[in-house]
Amino acid sequence: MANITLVEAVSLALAYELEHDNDVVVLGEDVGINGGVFRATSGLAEKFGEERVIDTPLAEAMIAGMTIGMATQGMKPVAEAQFMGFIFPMVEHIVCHAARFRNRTRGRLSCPLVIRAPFGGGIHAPEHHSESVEAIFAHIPGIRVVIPSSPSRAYGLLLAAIRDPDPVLFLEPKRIYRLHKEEVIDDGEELPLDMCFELREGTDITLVTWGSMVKETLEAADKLAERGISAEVIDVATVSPIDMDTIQESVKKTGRCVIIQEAAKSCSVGSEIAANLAEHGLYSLMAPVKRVTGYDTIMPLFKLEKKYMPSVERILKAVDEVMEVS
Amino acid sequence: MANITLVEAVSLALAYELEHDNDVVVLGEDVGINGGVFRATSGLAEKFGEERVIDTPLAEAMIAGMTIGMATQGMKPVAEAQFMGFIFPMVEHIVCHAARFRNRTRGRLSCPLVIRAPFGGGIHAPEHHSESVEAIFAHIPGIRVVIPSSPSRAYGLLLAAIRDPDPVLFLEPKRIYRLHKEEVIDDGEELPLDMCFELREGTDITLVTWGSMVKETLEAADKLAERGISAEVIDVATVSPIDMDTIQESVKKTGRCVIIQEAAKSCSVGSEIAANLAEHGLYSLMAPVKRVTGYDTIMPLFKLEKKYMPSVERILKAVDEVMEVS
Amino acid sequence: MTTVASFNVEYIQYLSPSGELVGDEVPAIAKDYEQIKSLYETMVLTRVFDAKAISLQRTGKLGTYASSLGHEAVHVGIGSAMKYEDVFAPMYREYGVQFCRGVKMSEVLLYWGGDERGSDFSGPPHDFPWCVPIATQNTHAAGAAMAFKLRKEPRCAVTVIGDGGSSKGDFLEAINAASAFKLPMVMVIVNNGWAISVPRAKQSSGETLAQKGIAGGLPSIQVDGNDLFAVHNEIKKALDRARNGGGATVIEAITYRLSDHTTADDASRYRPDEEVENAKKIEPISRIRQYLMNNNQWSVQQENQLKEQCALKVEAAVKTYQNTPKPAVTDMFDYMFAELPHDLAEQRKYAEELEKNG
Amino acid sequence: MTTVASFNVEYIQYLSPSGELVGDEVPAIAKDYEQIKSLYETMVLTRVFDAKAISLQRTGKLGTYASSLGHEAVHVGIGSAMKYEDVFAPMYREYGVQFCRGVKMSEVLLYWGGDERGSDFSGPPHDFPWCVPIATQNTHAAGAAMAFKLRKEPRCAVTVIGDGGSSKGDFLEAINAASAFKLPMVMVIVNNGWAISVPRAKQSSGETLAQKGIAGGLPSIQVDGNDLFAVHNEIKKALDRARNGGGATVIEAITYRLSDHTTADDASRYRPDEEVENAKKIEPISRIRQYLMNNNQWSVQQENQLKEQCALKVEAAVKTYQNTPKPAVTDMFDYMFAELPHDLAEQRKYAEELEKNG
Ligand SMILES: Cc1ncc(C[n+]2csc(CCOP(=O)(O)OP(=O)(O)O)c2C)c(N)n1
Ligand SMILES: Cc1ncc(C[n+]2csc(CCOP(=O)(O)OP(=O)(O)O)c2C)c(N)n1
Ligand SMILES: [Mg+2]
Ligand SMILES: [Mg+2]
Repeated sequence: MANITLVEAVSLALAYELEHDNDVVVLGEDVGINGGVFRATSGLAEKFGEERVIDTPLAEAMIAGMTIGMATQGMKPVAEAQFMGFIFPMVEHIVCHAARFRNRTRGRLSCPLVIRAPFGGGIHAPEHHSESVEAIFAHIPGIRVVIPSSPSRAYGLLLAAIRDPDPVLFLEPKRIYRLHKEEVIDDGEELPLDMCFELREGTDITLVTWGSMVKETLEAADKLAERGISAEVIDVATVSPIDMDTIQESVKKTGRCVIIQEAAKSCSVGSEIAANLAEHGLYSLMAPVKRVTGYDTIMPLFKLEKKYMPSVERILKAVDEVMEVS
Repeated sequence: MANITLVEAVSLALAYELEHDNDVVVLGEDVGINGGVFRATSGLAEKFGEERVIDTPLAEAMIAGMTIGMATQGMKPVAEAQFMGFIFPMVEHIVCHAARFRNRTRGRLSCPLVIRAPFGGGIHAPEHHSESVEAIFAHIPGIRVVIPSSPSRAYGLLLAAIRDPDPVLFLEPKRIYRLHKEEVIDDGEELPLDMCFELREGTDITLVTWGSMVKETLEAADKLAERGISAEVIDVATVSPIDMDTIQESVKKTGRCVIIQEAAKSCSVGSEIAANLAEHGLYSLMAPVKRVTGYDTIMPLFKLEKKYMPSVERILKAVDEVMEVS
Repeated sequence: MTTVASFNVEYIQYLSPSGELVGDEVPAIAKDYEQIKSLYETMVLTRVFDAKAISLQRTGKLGTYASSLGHEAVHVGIGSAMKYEDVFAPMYREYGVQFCRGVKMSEVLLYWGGDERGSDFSGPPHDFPWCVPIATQNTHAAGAAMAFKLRKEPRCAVTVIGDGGSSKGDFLEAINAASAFKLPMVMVIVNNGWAISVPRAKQSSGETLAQKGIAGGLPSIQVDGNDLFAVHNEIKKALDRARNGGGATVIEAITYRLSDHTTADDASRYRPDEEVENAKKIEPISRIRQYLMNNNQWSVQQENQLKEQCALKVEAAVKTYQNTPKPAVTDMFDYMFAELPHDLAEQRKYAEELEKNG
Repeated sequence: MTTVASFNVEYIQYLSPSGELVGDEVPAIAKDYEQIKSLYETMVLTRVFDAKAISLQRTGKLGTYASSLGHEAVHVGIGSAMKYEDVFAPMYREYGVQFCRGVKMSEVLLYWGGDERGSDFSGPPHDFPWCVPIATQNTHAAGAAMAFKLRKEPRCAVTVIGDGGSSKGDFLEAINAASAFKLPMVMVIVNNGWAISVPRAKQSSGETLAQKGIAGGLPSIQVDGNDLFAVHNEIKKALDRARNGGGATVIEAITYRLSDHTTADDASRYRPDEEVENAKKIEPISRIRQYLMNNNQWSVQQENQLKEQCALKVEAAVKTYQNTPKPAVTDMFDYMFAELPHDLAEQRKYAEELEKNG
């Protein structure tokens, strides 16, 4: 039992699986002796050796392609994209192969692999280090997309991702990598890959979010509580597949829904959730759905990044608008 | 004035711009003497020479990167991705550069380029030749995504795309490349890049679609008319940015909406349209929105592709469900 | 100015177009007539199959098909040099390799007939299926080779790429990976002169394509790809080296695409007839037959028998293909994940009901 | 077996670490003391700037910054060999090149200070801005070179890549493009030994990185990247050749990253101190000073004056940077498209009102 941060929980889960499953290897740029640029693989190369924790040449398509090749031959590789902004050279391999080998070969070959990537803004990073493009992958059939938002969920979901017989994109909200510590029991217990987490019960409105925006959303819920508004907060966690049942149930109860995401608005995960409500939750809705999102602009360099990202204030404003309707 | 097919309209627009603007060049795999695998560039190399219509080595990232490089230096390149299934190696360049140079340099450099790609299924093509992943690009800020669905719209929209000072992804619905002929006046008149086309007026329900699904949707509208149901049919045409005003107006009138797309369902263009209705059209809606889409599965090889793609029957079934509600 | 590195690219040919041994060295295979005959039979079978597949396509009984006409020596040369436990990562036209490895003709037809079950084939279960996104198979092969290396298994990955595909980053990154990790791997560039309508000369002004391997410091050679002996022998040497920890090799096999790119292509639009006529004169099958005949190992009668047998086998394969029951609609869903997620289960149900009522 | 192609990689150095001319050939620049002095001044300015930028970052006045310490000869060597009308496609640390081309220090600071306006810089308006996605700049340069070639302009594209980046497909595809289209282009591999924590040896087991150019049949050489004369002279030669239709060149410049990768990195985690100490002994600035002094072209007094001038210039740049007014919220929207689409206009309005009321 240890009090650890989200990024430490990532390391812990990796260490657990490296220890218990010889087929697991970790690979990527700087994941070895440097322990990853965020220290997510810190200490692993020392402990498990350079054949289990592999520094690769700088070539993301190659990393993805080799990861797939290894996975089809029975290994369980966990690759790292150093930042989500550098995942794009992997897209062809993820879309055309990782997501397809099982289907293409009618189950003969499969891709039990994980691609990890830190994502999101808010840490004053340089260009291309703050992207949130989970929607691109959530649109792609055949790959799971998982986003933890606390140390214990990071631990349990990453274990499940590694053990899952199919490819999982595991996106780590780097802004909250070290936000707070939580007790995590290193018992190898995994969490389900197809379930929302209800972080807070409420009756007046449902706030749906994931990743680092869970922080602002919970803060907004606190503020709302002060004003007598009871907000239910749902961490989607598995943005593909989305556990819409839990969200629909909640909206049935509250009649109102605000969706909060850092990513750009159009054709996003938030769009899917809102669309689903328009299809299946229309009679629950007492007010229009609202989305609080990043703008449909390029994530700005850091002087303006705070203006881009949804704030507590923006969430409250949206809630106010939705609550006004009766 | 000529009676031509959609793919001929593409050639015609390319020829027009090659003729009238020396900065325009066409490049890609097999676009030269072969005239493209669908003959979209047929005759252009002969007419304009190999320096204007350029066969490239087989490397899509290179094609995209060079296209961007040329565009920043004042040319207006029109690149071809041979099939949308092969656009993935271009994604890094499209997302990180084509979409960003203007913003990144505060207007100093820009990317007046077009990337054309035939897309969609239904032609009994091999694996990876039938993808519809417009949503990936519609999610990306900084790039327009345009999809014509008739010869005259192909001509006018492609001209506009080439002349537009910003990057445009121009997706050609190959299943209807040769579906029917239309009179197209080769007068260099462009069509707007931010407007839906209302293909059919109606009062009972709004059918929203784009690309080759316009065919099935119009057929469904005919069938509905026989049954006394008056369907308005909207061709979105510019899936980024989407002209939501026209769609909202229509739904305000009809109170009902079915969205039809060939692409997979989750986090798609259809999701965005439905989400927008949940946000801004709730009070217009007399029934839940319905999406008729490809499944969230891999586009199957051709023995099953028809089962994957929305059919007239599926559209009618959805309309029936929506009309039932009163 | 000091020279810090020097490289040569050698060209290897043992058997001339007229079926004569050339050069001083005689590879072991040249004296193993039983093996030659067996490989010759596979080459002929591949060609008979190919012609049949094209005619099936022309009569609407098959989808687009990529012919292997003219590639029989490269393909059978590779397939015959590999061991079962090695892994093969193909592009889309290497039936000759696959027939050597146990893939059935009916499975090839199923694949091009638009049925995923073709890729659940009878070849080694670890072999990769056909790969359409060009060059991606090369890093998959590197990954497989990495798995073998990490598990200390004496296995190799063999992969192919076309002259066109050799321009794509994935191939070049795979060379680099093979170099960086010293992978047990053989990469064969099947240079057949054309990438659909784009001639080899437009892909690169490099003297050879083999020299792309020099980028990673890999042994890089050219072979006459219409010479079964050269292909078989050099692949075998490269595999032996790889199996013994010597790392990867790049082999450019020079051959010619005697057919259209696929049945959807019309090469006469862009390719001079004379070029094809000249290429026919150096095609790979007749020189083996000639060699066997020169050495009194083959007769006209045997040749006729073989042709007949091949036709029968191909007919049987076509029958199996045509008698394969249609795939079920639910197949679309059932292989997406090991366990069907909730949302897909709903979509599956909808599709199933649609099918029942439709 | 016939040899069908042969290649050598040569290594070029004119000035030894101790400031002596070595070898038989003496490049023109070695006798042009005025130019040497001017370039030396830029090298020193770059280094003074670099130290200041790091200290700004340490005190919270700048974001993450990528140091150029130790790269001054490569960078100034490139910048001084180029013409204004040529185009430069950098990665992220080539300030020395950019200072030669008119980019201001305050603009570099703006960029790393998190402000897009840094990329709307005073260098040639056709130059590319900093490029973070590794190696993508290489095909942009190829595209620019293609534009020059098509328009028959006597201009060249120059681009750089790191030892790490030389593994990525884009670089390799750019080499191939340069080869296929015979582009007026120079590609410089700045091999500084490390890609963050990954040493050069892990990128490839190839003897050199220059040999990656052989893949495309391009002239490919190695130079001492700490030798200003070698870099300047070889780039100039390559540019002349390119301008005269001779196509592209690949030049590997061997230098050393004396600093951490960026201010976000701690190289002591993975890199032995001795290696850095040894590298300091062959760093690029002192050997030029020594050369000038050996030839009675430079004095201690001049050196002190230069240091002072540099400090003043850097201070002035920092002031300009710090006095730059904040960007407006609406800047996020206003450069997305030449004309703001309807939906973005709405989002802009929302952001603007939020700002007013917030
Ligand atoms: C990434 C990608 N781009 C484009 C295509 C379309 N395409 C299929 S085959 C081919 C030409 C391949 O030529 P080559 O590599 O020489 O192999 P060959 O077909 O001659 O055996 C092209 C462009 C593809 N399949 N994948
Ligand atoms: C495509 C991509 N992948 C990863 C990164 C993260 N990253 C930034 S610099 C760097 C190392 C670059 O090393 P090298 O090419 O040797 O250049 P150097 O920094 O040493 O000058 C990495 C991995 C990136 N910027 N882009
Ligand atoms: Mg070829
Ligand atoms: Mg480096």
